[in-house]
Amino acid sequence: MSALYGVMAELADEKALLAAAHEARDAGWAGVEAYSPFPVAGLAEELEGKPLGVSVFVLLGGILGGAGGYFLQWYSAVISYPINVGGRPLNSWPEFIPVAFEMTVLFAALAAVFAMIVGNGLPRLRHPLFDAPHFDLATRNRFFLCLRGNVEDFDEARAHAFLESLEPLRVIEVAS
Amino acid sequence: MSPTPITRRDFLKLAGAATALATGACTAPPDEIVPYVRPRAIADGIAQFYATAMTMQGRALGVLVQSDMGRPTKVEGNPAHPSSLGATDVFAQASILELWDPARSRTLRHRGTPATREALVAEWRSALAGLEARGGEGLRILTGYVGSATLRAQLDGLARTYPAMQRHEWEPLHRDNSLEGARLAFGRRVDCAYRFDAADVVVAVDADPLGEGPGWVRHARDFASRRAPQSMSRLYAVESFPSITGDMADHRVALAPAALERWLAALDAALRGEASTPLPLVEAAAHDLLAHRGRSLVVAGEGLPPAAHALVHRINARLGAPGATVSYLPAVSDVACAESVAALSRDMRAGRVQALLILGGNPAYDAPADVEFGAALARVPLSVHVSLYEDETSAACAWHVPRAHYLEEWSDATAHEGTVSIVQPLVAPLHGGVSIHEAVAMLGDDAASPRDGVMRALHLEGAAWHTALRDGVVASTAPAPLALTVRDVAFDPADVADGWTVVFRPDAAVHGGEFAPNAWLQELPRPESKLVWDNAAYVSATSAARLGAKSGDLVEVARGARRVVAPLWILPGHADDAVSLPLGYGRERAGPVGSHIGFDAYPLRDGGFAWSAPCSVRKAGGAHALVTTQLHTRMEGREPAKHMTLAEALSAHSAAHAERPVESLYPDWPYDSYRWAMAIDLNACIGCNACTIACQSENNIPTVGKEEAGRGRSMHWIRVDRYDDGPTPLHQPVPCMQCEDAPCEAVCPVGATVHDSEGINVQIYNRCVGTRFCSNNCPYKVRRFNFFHYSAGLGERPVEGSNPQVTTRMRGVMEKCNYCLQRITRARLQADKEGRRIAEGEVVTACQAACPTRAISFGDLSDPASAVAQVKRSPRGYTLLEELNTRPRTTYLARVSNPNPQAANE
Amino acid sequence: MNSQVLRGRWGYASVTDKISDLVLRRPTHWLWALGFGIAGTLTLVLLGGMVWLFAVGVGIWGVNIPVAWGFAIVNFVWWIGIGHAGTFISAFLLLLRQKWRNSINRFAEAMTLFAAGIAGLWPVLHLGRPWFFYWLVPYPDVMDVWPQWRSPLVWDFFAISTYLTVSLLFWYVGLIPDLATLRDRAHGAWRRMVYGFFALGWRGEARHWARFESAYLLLAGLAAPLVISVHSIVSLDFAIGNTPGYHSTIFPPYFVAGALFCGFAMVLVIAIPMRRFLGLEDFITIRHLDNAAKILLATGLLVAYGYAMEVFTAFYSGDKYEIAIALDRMKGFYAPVYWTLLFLNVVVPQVLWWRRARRSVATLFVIGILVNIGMWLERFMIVESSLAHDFLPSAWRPFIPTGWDWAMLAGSVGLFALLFLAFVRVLPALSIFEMRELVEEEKEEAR
Amino acid sequence: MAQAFSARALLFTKLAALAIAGLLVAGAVTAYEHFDGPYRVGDAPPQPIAFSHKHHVGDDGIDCRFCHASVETSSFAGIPATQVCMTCHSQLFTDAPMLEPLRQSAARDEPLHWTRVHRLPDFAYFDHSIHVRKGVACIECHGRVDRMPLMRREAPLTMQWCLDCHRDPTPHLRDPSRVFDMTPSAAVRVATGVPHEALASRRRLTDCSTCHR
Repeated sequence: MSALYGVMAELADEKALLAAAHEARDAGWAGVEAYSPFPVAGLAEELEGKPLGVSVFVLLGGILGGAGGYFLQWYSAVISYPINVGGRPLNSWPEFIPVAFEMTVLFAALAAVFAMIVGNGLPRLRHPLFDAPHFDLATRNRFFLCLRGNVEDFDEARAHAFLESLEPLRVIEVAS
Repeated sequence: MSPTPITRRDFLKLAGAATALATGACTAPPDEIVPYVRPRAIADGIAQFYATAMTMQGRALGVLVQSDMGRPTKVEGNPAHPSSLGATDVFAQASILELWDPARSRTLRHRGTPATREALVAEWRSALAGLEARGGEGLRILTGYVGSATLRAQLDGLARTYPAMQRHEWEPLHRDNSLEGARLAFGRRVDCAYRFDAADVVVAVDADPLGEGPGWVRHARDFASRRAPQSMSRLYAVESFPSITGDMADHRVALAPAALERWLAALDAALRGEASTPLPLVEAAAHDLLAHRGRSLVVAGEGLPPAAHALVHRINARLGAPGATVSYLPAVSDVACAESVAALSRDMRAGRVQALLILGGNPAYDAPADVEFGAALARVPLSVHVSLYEDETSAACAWHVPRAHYLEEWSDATAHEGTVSIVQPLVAPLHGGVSIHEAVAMLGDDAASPRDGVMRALHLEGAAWHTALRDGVVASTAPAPLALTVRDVAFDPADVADGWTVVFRPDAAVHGGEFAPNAWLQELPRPESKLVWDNAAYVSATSAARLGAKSGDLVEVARGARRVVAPLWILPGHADDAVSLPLGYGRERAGPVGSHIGFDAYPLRDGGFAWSAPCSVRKAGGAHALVTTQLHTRMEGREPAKHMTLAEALSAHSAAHAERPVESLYPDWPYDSYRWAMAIDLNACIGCNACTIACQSENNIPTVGKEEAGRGRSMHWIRVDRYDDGPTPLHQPVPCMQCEDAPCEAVCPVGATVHDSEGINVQIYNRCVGTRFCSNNCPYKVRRFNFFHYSAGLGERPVEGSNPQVTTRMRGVMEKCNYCLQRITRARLQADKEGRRIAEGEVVTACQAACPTRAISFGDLSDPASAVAQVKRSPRGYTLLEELNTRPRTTYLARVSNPNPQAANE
Repeated sequence: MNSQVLRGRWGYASVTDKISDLVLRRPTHWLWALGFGIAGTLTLVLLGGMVWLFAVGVGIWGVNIPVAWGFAIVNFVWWIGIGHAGTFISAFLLLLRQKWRNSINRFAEAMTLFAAGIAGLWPVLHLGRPWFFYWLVPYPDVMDVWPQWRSPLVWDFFAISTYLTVSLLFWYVGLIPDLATLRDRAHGAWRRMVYGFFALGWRGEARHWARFESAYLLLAGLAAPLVISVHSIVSLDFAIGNTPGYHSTIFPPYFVAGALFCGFAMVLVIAIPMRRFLGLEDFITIRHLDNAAKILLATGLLVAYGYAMEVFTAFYSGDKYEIAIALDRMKGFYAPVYWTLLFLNVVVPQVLWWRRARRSVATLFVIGILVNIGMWLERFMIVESSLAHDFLPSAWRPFIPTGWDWAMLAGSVGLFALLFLAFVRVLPALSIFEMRELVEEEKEEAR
Repeated sequence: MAQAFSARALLFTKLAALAIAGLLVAGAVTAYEHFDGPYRVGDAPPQPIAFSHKHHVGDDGIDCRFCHASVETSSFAGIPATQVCMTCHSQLFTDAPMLEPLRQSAARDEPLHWTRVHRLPDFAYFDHSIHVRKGVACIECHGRVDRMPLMRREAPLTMQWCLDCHRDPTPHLRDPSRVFDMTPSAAVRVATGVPHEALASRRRLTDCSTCHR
């Protein structure tokens, strides 16, 4: 354990980042984080910890919305206050479909966004990384590989050495 | 009425509402309960009905007036009254609005400034004192036709005190010609009472007995009773203006006035077997009349000259009509109006009139132009005018006395066939008006209370009085028919001069002008043209073409120096070379509603030419925006109003339209209790619009004003469509069809219009948000929308005068016919309390009650014996737009005409 | 060769700086100020109209009986249609992996959002008692009554609100990484905080990107059917009705095609001046305009087919009412409108068969405007002429718009412009991170 | 590069967020309170005369119909005319200051102005006579007036409340002869058994047109 958030290498492009992540994995580093200004294909797979899929939530949201939407209509039109509307049957199911469908989409979409934001631990307005020099470029044109300091037997010196071995633009210490 | 150009106040209202919301002041304002001081016999919330009578031109229509918490709210016909038999006309229906009209006169005025009754009486008495010496010479009294025995008695009383006093009579829509004609034929002035129920063949010459004039409501009922295919009468109409009678005729010819006289002469010749100038229909009519001796009738219109009337009397005598299809009774008046008013005017100008008392009427506006009555009035030192409104005559008189409405006064009246009925007040004068009787009493100091006066004049008291009061008629007061011998009078018809003839007609809504302040009538689509809020110069298409003018263009109608500029309207079925000018418009002082609209045709009208006169017509340049509620009067082959000949009607076999016509995708809804339904017989409907106004009165329907009506925003729940491209003009009343599979309901997002368990398509105003989808989806377009806050508009009844059983609708909600739900509810609760079902005929809708011809039947379809169920089984029955399978509860019976085969091949 | 998606040599840094500087550095141009002023004035007209409307009622419009639906509905259908192109671009083209989409989806989505928002305004203004609009929402009230679910207007309510919500989510999710960029590049504590707040503290960690991408893709997958459903449901407002001229099964696809048609027209009308004034010619290239024009042509042909089928089915059905309304449109009161819209929507787009027309900026701009007008007229024709000429001849009556009708229509256009002009000042008009992806892909291809 | 949010800024942001959320909730609650206004139950508005049903009904045992005479025949139960009060009060408490307004009313022939306690909107049509006829006791809606020194409203009179009974009237019904009895329906029905008045179908009773027109 150490007081550091981690040690971080600033890299020039997505290739370097991918390679670095790969090596870090081979070298058996734990708590590896990779930052890039746009999604880099295959990068997440190089890091441990498989992100929980958003799709499950979307499915659940959709089912909830659809079933709930239909139930609402059926209950209010058939059970709560049955009224003869233009001689139509109380449970006019074909005419209940559109609302049920819209509710499906609505809840599924909400679930997707919810899952993404919560899954990513957002909102997180303050973060140690934001104090790190050059990290503002992570949303522009720089790529970062960070070895977290909060893992078992983290050795700052080894981390430095490893990151230097990647020939980065520079190595940055991130205070926590 | 109109949305009243939005003032600053509305913005304040809005601001107020906003702040109210902001401050969360949503709790309702505390409202009060104000009980009586002395308990009343009748519990509040229960409607009472009182019998009285409404008099026009000296002849009365018996009515029953509904009173809620002591406030008159609705007029119904009096079934016991011979002129009504339970039905009413538009004027009686609209009289309730007249009663409540805030524009009615409220103050007694002397030369325009408020004055006291005492001051008036004092001045009058002193004036009379001066005249007494010479037996009251210089004292004149001007009335309309006097139908009230009480008034007659009072005037005779005055005449006894002032032997030299002179009485004058003036009715703008007088009957000088017919009464004079009777004098020529019989040696005395008599009125005719027609019996259309006894007539197999009727020939109406320039006459509209089914559409206007004394007794027309009864005439229409009698006529309709003979139009059922089983025993169908035949009607010939020869006229210049397409009247209701003409619309209902089996044969109709349109002729200019002069030609009408020739036609009549030809008919007479044909009847006498002489060779006559071949004119259309003459032969056929003559044969038909002769073939039905004793069961045929010829009716002459007021427009024909006295000699023509005399001729018609002779013809009827030859046809054996007297006693069978026509009977004669003492005339409403022995005075020839035109001469009488002319004489008065002459004397006034000559300064021979010191004191003039004008009881009702508005001569300064409607007297013959050539007598220049208004100007003459100025020469009278003391003139007193008693009238409902401060009108043109009030302005020209020294004194104006607000008159009590007929629903506020004690009096008596005479039916078209002579039966006497009592006029009783429903409410104390709202604006402190005095009845004519009180006025006369006041001036001729007669202490008796008006009620006693009536009792005395009718020689009624005790039980007899109370019976008469309850029934609305005094039993067996109808005079025995006069037996008269007809003299031979020479009749040489006016020779048909080429050039234009102007025809003066009472307006179908404002009549002679006395109803101009009435917004309901102003907005009533005229039967022939569907015009509202205006009158127009009606001509035929050919004549219009000759003028090179189209509907709306201004034309100038001139008689010598006197000229009137009027908007033209092309009327199918109008005679060529004639221009018809409805009277009663162009009023200067008819309140905020009736002033300065339309054009005044009276300036063209002389004592000598009361109904038609030669004139010149030319395009005046410019146009006037006329508003009609029906832009399209052709059926386009869709046959919304069906028509069949008598032969077809008799051969057709029952279509059983009462039962559901076609299969539906939807499972049937069970209707286990009542199944309300309506059937409208187009063969009976004469298009008189009584239903429209009755509905307006019953359901608190607002008017919208000319501009809004022009935008297609009239609010009538039952409109009467007119189609001109059928074999005969067709009238079709269209209320909500109460579809069982209602298209309107399915598309309302908030369920503001739904079905109730008795199958009524109800409109829940308080739930309506105003998407107007229902109206779009209504194939019959019977839904009406409050585009503005019409119910608060100009010319509306104050809330006290409206029906407390019907919600007044606010801006932004949809409304429509609901089969008079409030009446059904009243009956249901009553029956329910007594633990029984609603009896057949217990629920009568407002339109049904008003209809003179009983064209509308209404009732419970679940009872196969009910009248409506039987009517619906008629072979003539059909459903409007049946192919849409909306399964309406309201259906129609086809119109039938009974043409004369002989005429067909003429 | 000017047919690539990205013109010129751009790197991650330069592309980032270029687009973010539009927001962070670019000084206010006088033309922008002028446009903003005009749009603002028109918006005030709209607001004035609304005050008057709420004060006295919908009678200030030309609506009547039989034509109870007026401009409010016409404008509603028109605006919601315009919105559709944005979702189509961002969702469909994303699913179809059309990389040219990356440089136009952001402002197209903004267009969707604003158009749909304005569209949503009209049905409320349309009501006779707008203050009760919430009665279309199902909630347990003291009256124990519910919305009437069989009404297409209720479907509308759910469709529009869902569409608005999903579009907003989709747009916002796409914005998060760009907001982070702005946060990191903005000067001034406040701007950084505002952008930072909405960026939610985005850092661009690989696993975050993974979730981000799957969520984004799923949203696209949901938005695609949604956008189809929305205009289908809008079309049911008419097709469910029995009015001749409304009651037609072809309406849903016909309306969707029409929506994309005028939507893409609007994309052109916006993109062409924008790329010019913001100097985005390298990102929104002729290739983009060309593609948009092709879609415009295709959808235009679909719409033309719709018109043809409307007339064909009218006569083929033999229904006298349908035939009557078809003829009335050609010869009746509204014939001028009918023939004008046919010219604008069917004839004019045929120009786009020519490659040179598709690549002429001016031509496309003019066509875009004409098509928008044409499509508004089409909605007018459908809504008004049908109602003015239905079953009972006695009820026939034309609809004649009042000054307020026109004023409020103009006002809504002003509001749209106002929102858009504001948008390009405070948010990146193009998606920055997707442009970086584009740069990367172009590099790949270069190899 | 520094944080976009200093620690304090973050704190303030969070507080602000909390505040906004709180405000929304508070707003919603107060709004509900206000819009609930016309339906506020239980408060007794001031009256020109502090008329006590407790005294007249509870202590004196005067029948409801003595004052509310038309309750069995009309939609409107009827409010007693001044003279009805005077039938007794011309003899009793003739100089009670409390009754001054009553004497004034009688003397000046001017009606009293009571404050309405039970108020329905204009578009809701309620008919007393049919309810009484069908065995709906006064107390079902008006509560134990025999225990009310000042008249107050017991029931919310919301549509929901009306519907509760219209959907299932039976528990609220009793023998019509006992409707003016102040004992709760349950007790009465133990005594007299369940009434078998012919009731309209539930469908009829929940028709919109039953109360609105």
